[in-house]
Amino acid sequence: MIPTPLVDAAFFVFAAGAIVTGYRVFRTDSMVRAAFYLLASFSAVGGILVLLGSEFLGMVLLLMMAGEMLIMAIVMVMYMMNPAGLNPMTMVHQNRVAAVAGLAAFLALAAVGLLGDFPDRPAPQPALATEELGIELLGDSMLVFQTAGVTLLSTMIGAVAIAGRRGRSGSAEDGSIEPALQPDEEDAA
Amino acid sequence: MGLTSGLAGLASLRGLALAAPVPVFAVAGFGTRTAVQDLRLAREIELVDTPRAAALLLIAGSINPAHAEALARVHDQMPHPRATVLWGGSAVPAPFSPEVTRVPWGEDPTPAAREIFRSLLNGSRATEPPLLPDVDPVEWRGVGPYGQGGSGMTGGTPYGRPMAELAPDRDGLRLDALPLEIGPFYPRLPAGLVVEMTLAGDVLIEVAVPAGLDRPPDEGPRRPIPASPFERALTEPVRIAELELARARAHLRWLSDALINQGLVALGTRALRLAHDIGPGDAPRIRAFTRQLGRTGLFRWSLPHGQGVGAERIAGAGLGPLSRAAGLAEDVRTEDPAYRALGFRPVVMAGNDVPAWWRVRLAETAESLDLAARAGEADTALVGRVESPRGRLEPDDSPTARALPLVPELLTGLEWGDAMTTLTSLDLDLDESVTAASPALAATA
Amino acid sequence: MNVYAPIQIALPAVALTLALGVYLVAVADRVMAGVIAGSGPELRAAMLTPLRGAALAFLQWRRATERPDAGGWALAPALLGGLAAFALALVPLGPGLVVADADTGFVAFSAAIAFVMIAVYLHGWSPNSALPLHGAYRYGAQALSFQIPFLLAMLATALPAESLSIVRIVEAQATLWNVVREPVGLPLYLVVGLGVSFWGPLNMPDATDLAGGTSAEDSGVARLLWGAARASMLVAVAAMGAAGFLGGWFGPFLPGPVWMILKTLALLGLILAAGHLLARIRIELFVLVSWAILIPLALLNVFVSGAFLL
Amino acid sequence: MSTEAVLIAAAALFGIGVYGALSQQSFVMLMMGLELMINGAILALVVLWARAAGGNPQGQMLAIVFMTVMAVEMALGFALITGVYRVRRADITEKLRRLKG
Repeated sequence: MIPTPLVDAAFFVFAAGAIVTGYRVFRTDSMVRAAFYLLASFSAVGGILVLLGSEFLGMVLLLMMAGEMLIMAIVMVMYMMNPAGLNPMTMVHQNRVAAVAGLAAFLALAAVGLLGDFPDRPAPQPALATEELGIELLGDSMLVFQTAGVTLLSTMIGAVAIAGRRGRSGSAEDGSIEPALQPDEEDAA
Repeated sequence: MGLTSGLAGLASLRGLALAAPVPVFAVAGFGTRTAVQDLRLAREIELVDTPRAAALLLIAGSINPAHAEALARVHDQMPHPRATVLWGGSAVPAPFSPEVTRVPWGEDPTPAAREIFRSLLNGSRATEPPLLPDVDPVEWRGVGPYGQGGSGMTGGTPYGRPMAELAPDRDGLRLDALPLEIGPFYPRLPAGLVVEMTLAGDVLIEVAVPAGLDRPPDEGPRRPIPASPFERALTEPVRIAELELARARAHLRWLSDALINQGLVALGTRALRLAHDIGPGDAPRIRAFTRQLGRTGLFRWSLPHGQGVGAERIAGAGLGPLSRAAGLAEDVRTEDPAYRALGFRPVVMAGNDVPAWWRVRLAETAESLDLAARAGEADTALVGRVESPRGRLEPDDSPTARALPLVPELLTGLEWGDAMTTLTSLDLDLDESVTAASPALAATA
Repeated sequence: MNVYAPIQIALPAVALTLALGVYLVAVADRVMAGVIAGSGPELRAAMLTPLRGAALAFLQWRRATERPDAGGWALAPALLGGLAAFALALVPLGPGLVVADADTGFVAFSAAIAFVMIAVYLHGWSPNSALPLHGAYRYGAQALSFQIPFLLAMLATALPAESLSIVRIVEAQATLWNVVREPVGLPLYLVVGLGVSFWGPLNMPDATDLAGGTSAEDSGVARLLWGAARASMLVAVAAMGAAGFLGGWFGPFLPGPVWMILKTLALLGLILAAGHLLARIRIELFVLVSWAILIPLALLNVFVSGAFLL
Repeated sequence: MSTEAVLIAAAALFGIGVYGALSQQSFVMLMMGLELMINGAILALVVLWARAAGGNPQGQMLAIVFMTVMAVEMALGFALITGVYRVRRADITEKLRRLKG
């Protein structure tokens, strides 16, 4: 087993990394950089999950997020007017309200974490954890697992139907109204 | 580690590096295409695809003066330490220093390249400074709300770079389009060819070839030295055996470049080696090589199918293998009594797409070697026009000049990889076009 | 995660294996290229040239493009090389001879493979130049297409082992190798292996028709490192293939680790030869084949393997 | 690595996510905020599973459900963005004054 001080050090590195990169997501001009910062944040959380003994979840999180963030970067480059962030932009609204809400959420949840009284019943060794999860997935929670699968399938079908050129009801181009684009200066102001 | 051992390590690093093959980015000027291609077989030289990987810039022959600035830009992209070697050619292109090392045409540039490389690494020769001033394409400093040259979110030219324009993609979305110009020194294209394109994602939605690419260089020879047998055949009878061997070699040289474009670098080098090795009667070797190429999956998954122009569109254009792959039996050789006496029949196929172009050329390579073996001492009987490896060549008209206008319609709508494959499969040769248009040649005919 | 080897032994061991592997790949690739090109193996030159080229790379200066993302550009080769090292650390050389026997070794390996596309995208995006960027998007399309067939092909090896641990997957092949048990698995895995190390017919991001693609703007040490990272990915893929499909350390007469190395070398040879003898596949065709043929094939493979276990 | 420390890290991630989801104009950036919130939730869930629930496998099961939610949110989000862009050519929330097509 890895000695505890090493685990502690790793946790602090991962936690600081997750929070800093998570914050950087909203503080960078380039969309691709934002996606990569978010991926870094997820990777750090994946690392913490592994430290906590939930190896399977940590690795699955990494596996999932790598693909997801690549798609996210591509989607942003596709649709953003200024994906490289060449022109400085502040694409935020209600900044103050949002900051207060974010801080309030943090304080409330942290208070719960600090003040809450959680039972001290540690989980078993990782090997057992993975095995137990497998048995749970295909045993008692089979219904949940299958529901998740069906949900994903219907999501796939729904997403294709929404995004496709031939939309849910006929061609997406028919009968659509294109809004007048506001002058760009107004957006930046 | 002490200072001495550190220095010794550095010295041995240098010693090792000195023996490395010289990474050369070669630029083929007028009439030097085959000589530059042959550098791929030189053991001492490694031809690289990008100036970023090169230590030496080798400029062979004379460059179209319109491309001098592009050449300087290639030079400035090379990492230090770097140097330029001029091989043949009479004029030094404008921004280059006249003191550039020269190697006379006809001499092997390898020893000179090795020597310069050695002195560069030794430090006895200074690396070359950039040729172009470091300026932004557009003035932007101090413009706009943040002094970044832009305005708003998508306006202006932030940092001197124009923002992307929108263009419809093939899925009906309006997304950013990327204007891009490749050439005149893109490693996969014949030297001097420039293609201007607009990319929507990986699809070429607009393609243009600028005019004036086949302008002869201001100075220096107007015709390749030595003149190709095809060019001589325009004015005088030439041995059929020589002409057909030259045709087979030209096809193999094209094949070498085209195979490298498909990722088959080793087999491309093999094709180039074959171009040197083969003689009359070697048709079985070519057929065996063709079978080996079939096993690479080239025709099955690498070449785009069904991407040709209509047969009626190129009827009468005399585009050689392209015409014959479209089912048109166009071949100047059928008009030549000497060829008819040999029982020559052109290779005609009905695919009219890139794989068919390849198959026709490969079959013609073998056929030419057969003809060369059968022809004995026979000379051509037709003077004034000749079937070059690319089609009907006349004193004032070349197949490349006729094929260039087809490029935009052939490439528009293709994915980048397919477009590059189609472009290399056309076997364009601007030198031939320059020579044909050269007044000196027209006068002698 | 059970760590068998202490970190001060494990790190150098993995690094040394990778360095040797990268050198071996460079030499073998040159020898094969020489033989196929018709200039003969030229063994001496093949052994020295990679070292000489590497030395030269250290003497050449790095050159930046205009306004690149310098951090991302520097990170990309390190990330790719690190992923290769991570993947290699999961592969057992013999019974008990493994750096990290993760209980979820299979998922960890898959995560590493998924991160390869991040490394390649970063490498192509960060130089701020058209050809590398094109290579990056190409790899996005390519990698997203082969992820699912890859996962399914690997998944079928975990079924007979009843575990996600690579060591257990090898142990389950004591009597019957997976290559026999599920004949579709290894070819599927090799297709993806070529894609992960973007080698030969599946080298789309760094293709010759893009003049080097994502590495077109690399110079000096950066170019060297990217090449080394690619080669180490190839080594890791071959090693994992040997463990997952060719029975790992099992084999008669010779000791286990020797078998493991021999099998890895055999797979490496196969991949390198494919790189020289197969033409690059068209990206559109590859995407189509991945979604329409490889996924059903891989699913069938899983079903058949499952049916045998019942 | 105490349970409290992990919970505070999770709360911080969630808070940043709330800030991002509320303040960002761009659809995709908004989704990034949502993702960060789920990220924090998964972290809190797993630490409670590991430390307080005695390793009840249903804890991990719940995390898997969270990840499914994340995947669904991404897929539908991207599909909606594509659909909206196709029709309205809008990529920020302010440009959508009406949600009807």
